[in-house]
Amino acid sequence: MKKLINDPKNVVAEAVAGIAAAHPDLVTVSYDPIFIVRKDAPTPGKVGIVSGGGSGHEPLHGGFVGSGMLDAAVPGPVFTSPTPDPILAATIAVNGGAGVLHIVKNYTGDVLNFETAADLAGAEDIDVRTVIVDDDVAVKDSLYTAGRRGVAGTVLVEKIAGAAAERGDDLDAVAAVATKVNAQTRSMGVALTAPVVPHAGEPSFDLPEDEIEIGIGIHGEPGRARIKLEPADAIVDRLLAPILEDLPFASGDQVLLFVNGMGGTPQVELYILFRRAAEVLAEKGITVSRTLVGNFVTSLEMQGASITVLKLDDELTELWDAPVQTAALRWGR
Amino acid sequence: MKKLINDPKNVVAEAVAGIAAAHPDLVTVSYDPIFIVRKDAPTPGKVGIVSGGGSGHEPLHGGFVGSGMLDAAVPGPVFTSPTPDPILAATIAVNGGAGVLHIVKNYTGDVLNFETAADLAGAEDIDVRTVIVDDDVAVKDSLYTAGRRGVAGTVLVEKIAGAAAERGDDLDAVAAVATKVNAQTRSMGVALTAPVVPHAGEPSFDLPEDEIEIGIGIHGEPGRARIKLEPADAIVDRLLAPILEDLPFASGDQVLLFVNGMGGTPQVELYILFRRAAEVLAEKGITVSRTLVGNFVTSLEMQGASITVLKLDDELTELWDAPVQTAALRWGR
Amino acid sequence: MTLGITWVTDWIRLSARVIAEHRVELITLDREIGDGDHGENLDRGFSAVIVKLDALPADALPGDALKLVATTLISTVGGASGPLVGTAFLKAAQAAGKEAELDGAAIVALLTAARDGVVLRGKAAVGDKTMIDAWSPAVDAATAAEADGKSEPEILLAAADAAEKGAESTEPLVAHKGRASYLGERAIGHRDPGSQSSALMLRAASDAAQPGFSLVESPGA
Amino acid sequence: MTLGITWVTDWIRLSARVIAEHRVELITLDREIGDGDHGENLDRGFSAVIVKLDALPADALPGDALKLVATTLISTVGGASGPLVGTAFLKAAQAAGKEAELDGAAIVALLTAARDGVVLRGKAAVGDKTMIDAWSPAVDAATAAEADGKSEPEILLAAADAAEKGAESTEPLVAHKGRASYLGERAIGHRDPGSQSSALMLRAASDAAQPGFSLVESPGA
Ligand SMILES: Nc1ncnc2c1ncn2[C@@H]1O[C@H](COP(=O)(O)OP(=O)(O)O)[C@@H](O)[C@H]1O
Ligand SMILES: Nc1ncnc2c1ncn2[C@@H]1O[C@H](COP(=O)(O)OP(=O)(O)O)[C@@H](O)[C@H]1O
Ligand SMILES: [Mg+2]
Ligand SMILES: [Mg+2]
Ligand SMILES: [Mg+2]
Ligand SMILES: [Mg+2]
Repeated sequence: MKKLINDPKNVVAEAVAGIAAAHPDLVTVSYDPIFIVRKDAPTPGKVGIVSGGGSGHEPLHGGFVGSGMLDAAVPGPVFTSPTPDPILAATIAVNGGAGVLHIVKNYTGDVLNFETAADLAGAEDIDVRTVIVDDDVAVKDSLYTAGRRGVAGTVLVEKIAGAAAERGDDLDAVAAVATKVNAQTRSMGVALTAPVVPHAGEPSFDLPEDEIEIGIGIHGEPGRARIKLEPADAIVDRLLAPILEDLPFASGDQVLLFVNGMGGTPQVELYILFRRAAEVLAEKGITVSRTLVGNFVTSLEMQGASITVLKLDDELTELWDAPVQTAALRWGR
Repeated sequence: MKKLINDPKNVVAEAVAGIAAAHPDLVTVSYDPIFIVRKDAPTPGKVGIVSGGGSGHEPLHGGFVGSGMLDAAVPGPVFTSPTPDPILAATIAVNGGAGVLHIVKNYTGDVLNFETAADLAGAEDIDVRTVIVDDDVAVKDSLYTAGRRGVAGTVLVEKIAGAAAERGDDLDAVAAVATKVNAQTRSMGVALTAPVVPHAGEPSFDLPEDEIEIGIGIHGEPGRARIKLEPADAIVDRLLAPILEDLPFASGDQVLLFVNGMGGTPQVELYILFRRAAEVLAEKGITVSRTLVGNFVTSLEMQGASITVLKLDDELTELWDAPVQTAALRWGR
Repeated sequence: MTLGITWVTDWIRLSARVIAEHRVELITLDREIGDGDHGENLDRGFSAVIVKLDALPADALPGDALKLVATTLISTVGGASGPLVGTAFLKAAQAAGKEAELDGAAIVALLTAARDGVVLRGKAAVGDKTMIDAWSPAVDAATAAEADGKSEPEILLAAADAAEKGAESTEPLVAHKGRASYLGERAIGHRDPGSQSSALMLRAASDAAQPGFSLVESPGA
Repeated sequence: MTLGITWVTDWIRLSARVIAEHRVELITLDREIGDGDHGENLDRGFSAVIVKLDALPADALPGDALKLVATTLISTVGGASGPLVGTAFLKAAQAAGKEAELDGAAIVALLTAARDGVVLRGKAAVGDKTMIDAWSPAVDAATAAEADGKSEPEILLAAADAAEKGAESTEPLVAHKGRASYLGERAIGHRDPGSQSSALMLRAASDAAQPGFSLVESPGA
């Protein structure tokens, strides 16, 4: 394992210090407990939005702190949910009196730790609402699983909820729009290699030189199925089919198409995937009216990608287009 | 070698098609010959700016086409300079009557092919000026080398020259500011792994599990020296020392600090490097007044990073801050 | 022979040591069907516990020590196991109440409360391939041993043996909770890391209770 | 025995074949001290040349064919070798002029013009570890052979032999031009890929000129 790190125990603290040094115009950082907060937090009267989860998925979530998106991000250790303490501290820091929305990816650890923090925040008279993101169609949502995972769709939920909060929606409304985005978003991913967690020092799973994992998570969990490497177009078809079937997406739909890199895949490859995905959607009469391509929800240096489709309506489109000023997503003014 | 591609011969054409599908608001694409051009090109009366080079460095250059930066990007095959034909075609496409600036990274192939294209454009009465970027301090600029390479500093030259052209500077002035940025920029990089070129199918060089290459290029060339893996802070010190010494940078300087990922390095690591680099500059009395962190000039899936320092003055700072609307760099309006 | 604060602090210190020793094993188990952090998570938590334990007042009760473990784990472990193992210790602390000495019935009550706390938080049942597969048989075995009039060390030994078997029993299962549930059939053949760490902690509880136990040369090491 | 259009087109076709056959070898050489694309670059260029060659009019002159190679390589190869090898063929075409048959002196002039063109574009001298290290000895050997009154096939054979030795001679050198110059001392011990491909092309020129040469069973293959 080769990494550009110092002591593996200091990875998150040092990275957060780097974020503070790199984006002083956008964020302020708390080191004990660790969280990243909008420079001007709290915004009086605005619903605060907090997200978080294990580190190793950057720019998620710290790269999305700023005007029009998150008020705070709480990075746990690599691939490990943060504990309630920093979540509570971040929640207090961003509470501008209009309550706080927790956006939580659906993993047992994240859900339980955010739940505890929300209880503790409630005890301090902060109104907290929680929206769970579970967009990954690779996982069956049944009694016999922990439910679907939250993956790349989280970015879309955070952006759109952030825009709703920024325009002054109240806590119920912001939670409602976040819930709607999650309900209309589906994702699925593929991995060509496994990530290497700094404290583990070896790849999270072993994958032969000619095989890939389909239906991968973002924490180095193996996927749902292991298959032989295929051409990019065939892989896109495999990822898109369950996505489109699940919602279901239909001819005439307007969608946001998001091709997300898992960290170690070159951008040329992401665009090759995007090309095919757009082609398939066009064939089905689905209009790609908004797009996103890049490394937004990563799994350290894992090679791979995920495809996310969000069914848009006028409200979601308007909120997507609204200005956002964060380290990793930025447009408008 | 595992890659999310179809036929290796189609990598560039398919990626460019993906760029067209993903960014229809920003760019238009020509397929024969291949180049990417601003949607509204040419802009009458504005100096056109064209850059290009081998593919595999994305988002360089296609991700920087748009208002406030490049008018066109010409991607060659992976790691191979484009031929004069597409460069000429792009030059013609962006000529709004005020002439065209070619921004060329200093590699023999890039220089020769752009030179031929410039000659051919001259024959068509287009006024072309060329600025060669050579910011890599790993390579000695002497009679006995092809001179310094152009690496991550290219982004800074393209951004600032683009802003100058956008505000209406004439060709001489745009060329002059581009030359100035290059003169005030120094970079150096490190690689932990080698990239795998699609047509080659194996890593560009072999690097043992405990060694790294210092002074790396962006085409999978081995570096200047191979050393044992060190902690991130020690590596930053190694990269920064020759950069600071070379210009030289001195106490009291205002600089832009740019930590660039080579494609396969997780963002946490880039921020760990940034943290240390900012610390070292602060110790030396150098003020980091502008920052950039991320994968901007990559070498496919290579793990590694480079550090770039640009000495700022008021003009350069103002041009850096000016609005830019491209796929990969975006702020202001 | 009832068990008091010495047993509790020995149990905690021994757990910390055993978790540290099995850190890589737990990471490896979690790599196979999870995300490879379980050993790191618990080791981080117990390292923090050990530091805090030194500051425990001399007159602390078993419940105080268990509560300290609970709050420290909750605020340092994170992940799924932080809140779950934390809750186990929190409920155990509540069950211990203000007692200075715990007899067999109290120990059974303590283990039962711990198990029930995890079930309440995590909603897992036996057979879901989680730490409950270690905790539940341990509680059952302890209950039976106590009903049979066994001594406190014997009760804890029965619990530890049952927890170990319980951890083993997760190997052929498909997981229905936690990260391993994403894997479906692919989880079969792998032991659940949380059941393994729970078995280690319950073994530490038993070892620390055996006559003649000394932390310096721990029989579990 | 002068050489005409058949020699030129045989030379080109044989070059294309030999480059394709040595594609991986040239990539490997370039991986070691460059960026691993030289074989791919030239193969892409010569594949395009072969397609265009089929459209060459029946009455084409050597200069026409050489110019076609030049423009096609320039517009399809890219990298450093595209403009350089393209220029070599462009200057060779100009040297061939409107002649239908080339005698020894014309062949020497052609090779000299090619070499000088590369020097003009690339500014490399002998010993800089570039394709010039193949071209220059080839020109010198051809010049000497012609002065000795050797036949055209003999002149080209001398050039090919010298080019091969020249390519070999790059191995112990530090590079002063091109990508390998970034490596400093680390380039020592590796053959320059461009000198190797140039030697292959000059060998093809010679093979195609030998009496009895037929493309179907090429002696160089
Ligand atoms: N709902 C649940 N109920 C009980 N135990 C659970 C539950 N979910 C997960 N676990 C336990 O937690 C263990 C994983 O802990 P850990 O790896 O530290 O957290 P994470 O899964 O967040 O990475 C699993 O092996 C399992 O025993
Ligand atoms: N200035 C130069 N003069 C002559 N030959 C050169 C020069 N620079 C490079 N070359 C030749 O070009 C070869 C590399 O070609 P190629 O790999 O196709 O291009 P690139 O270096 O752009 O990847 C080198 O091996 C060398 O022989
Ligand atoms: Mg975890
Ligand atoms: Mg090249
Ligand atoms: Mg885990
Ligand atoms: Mg090359």
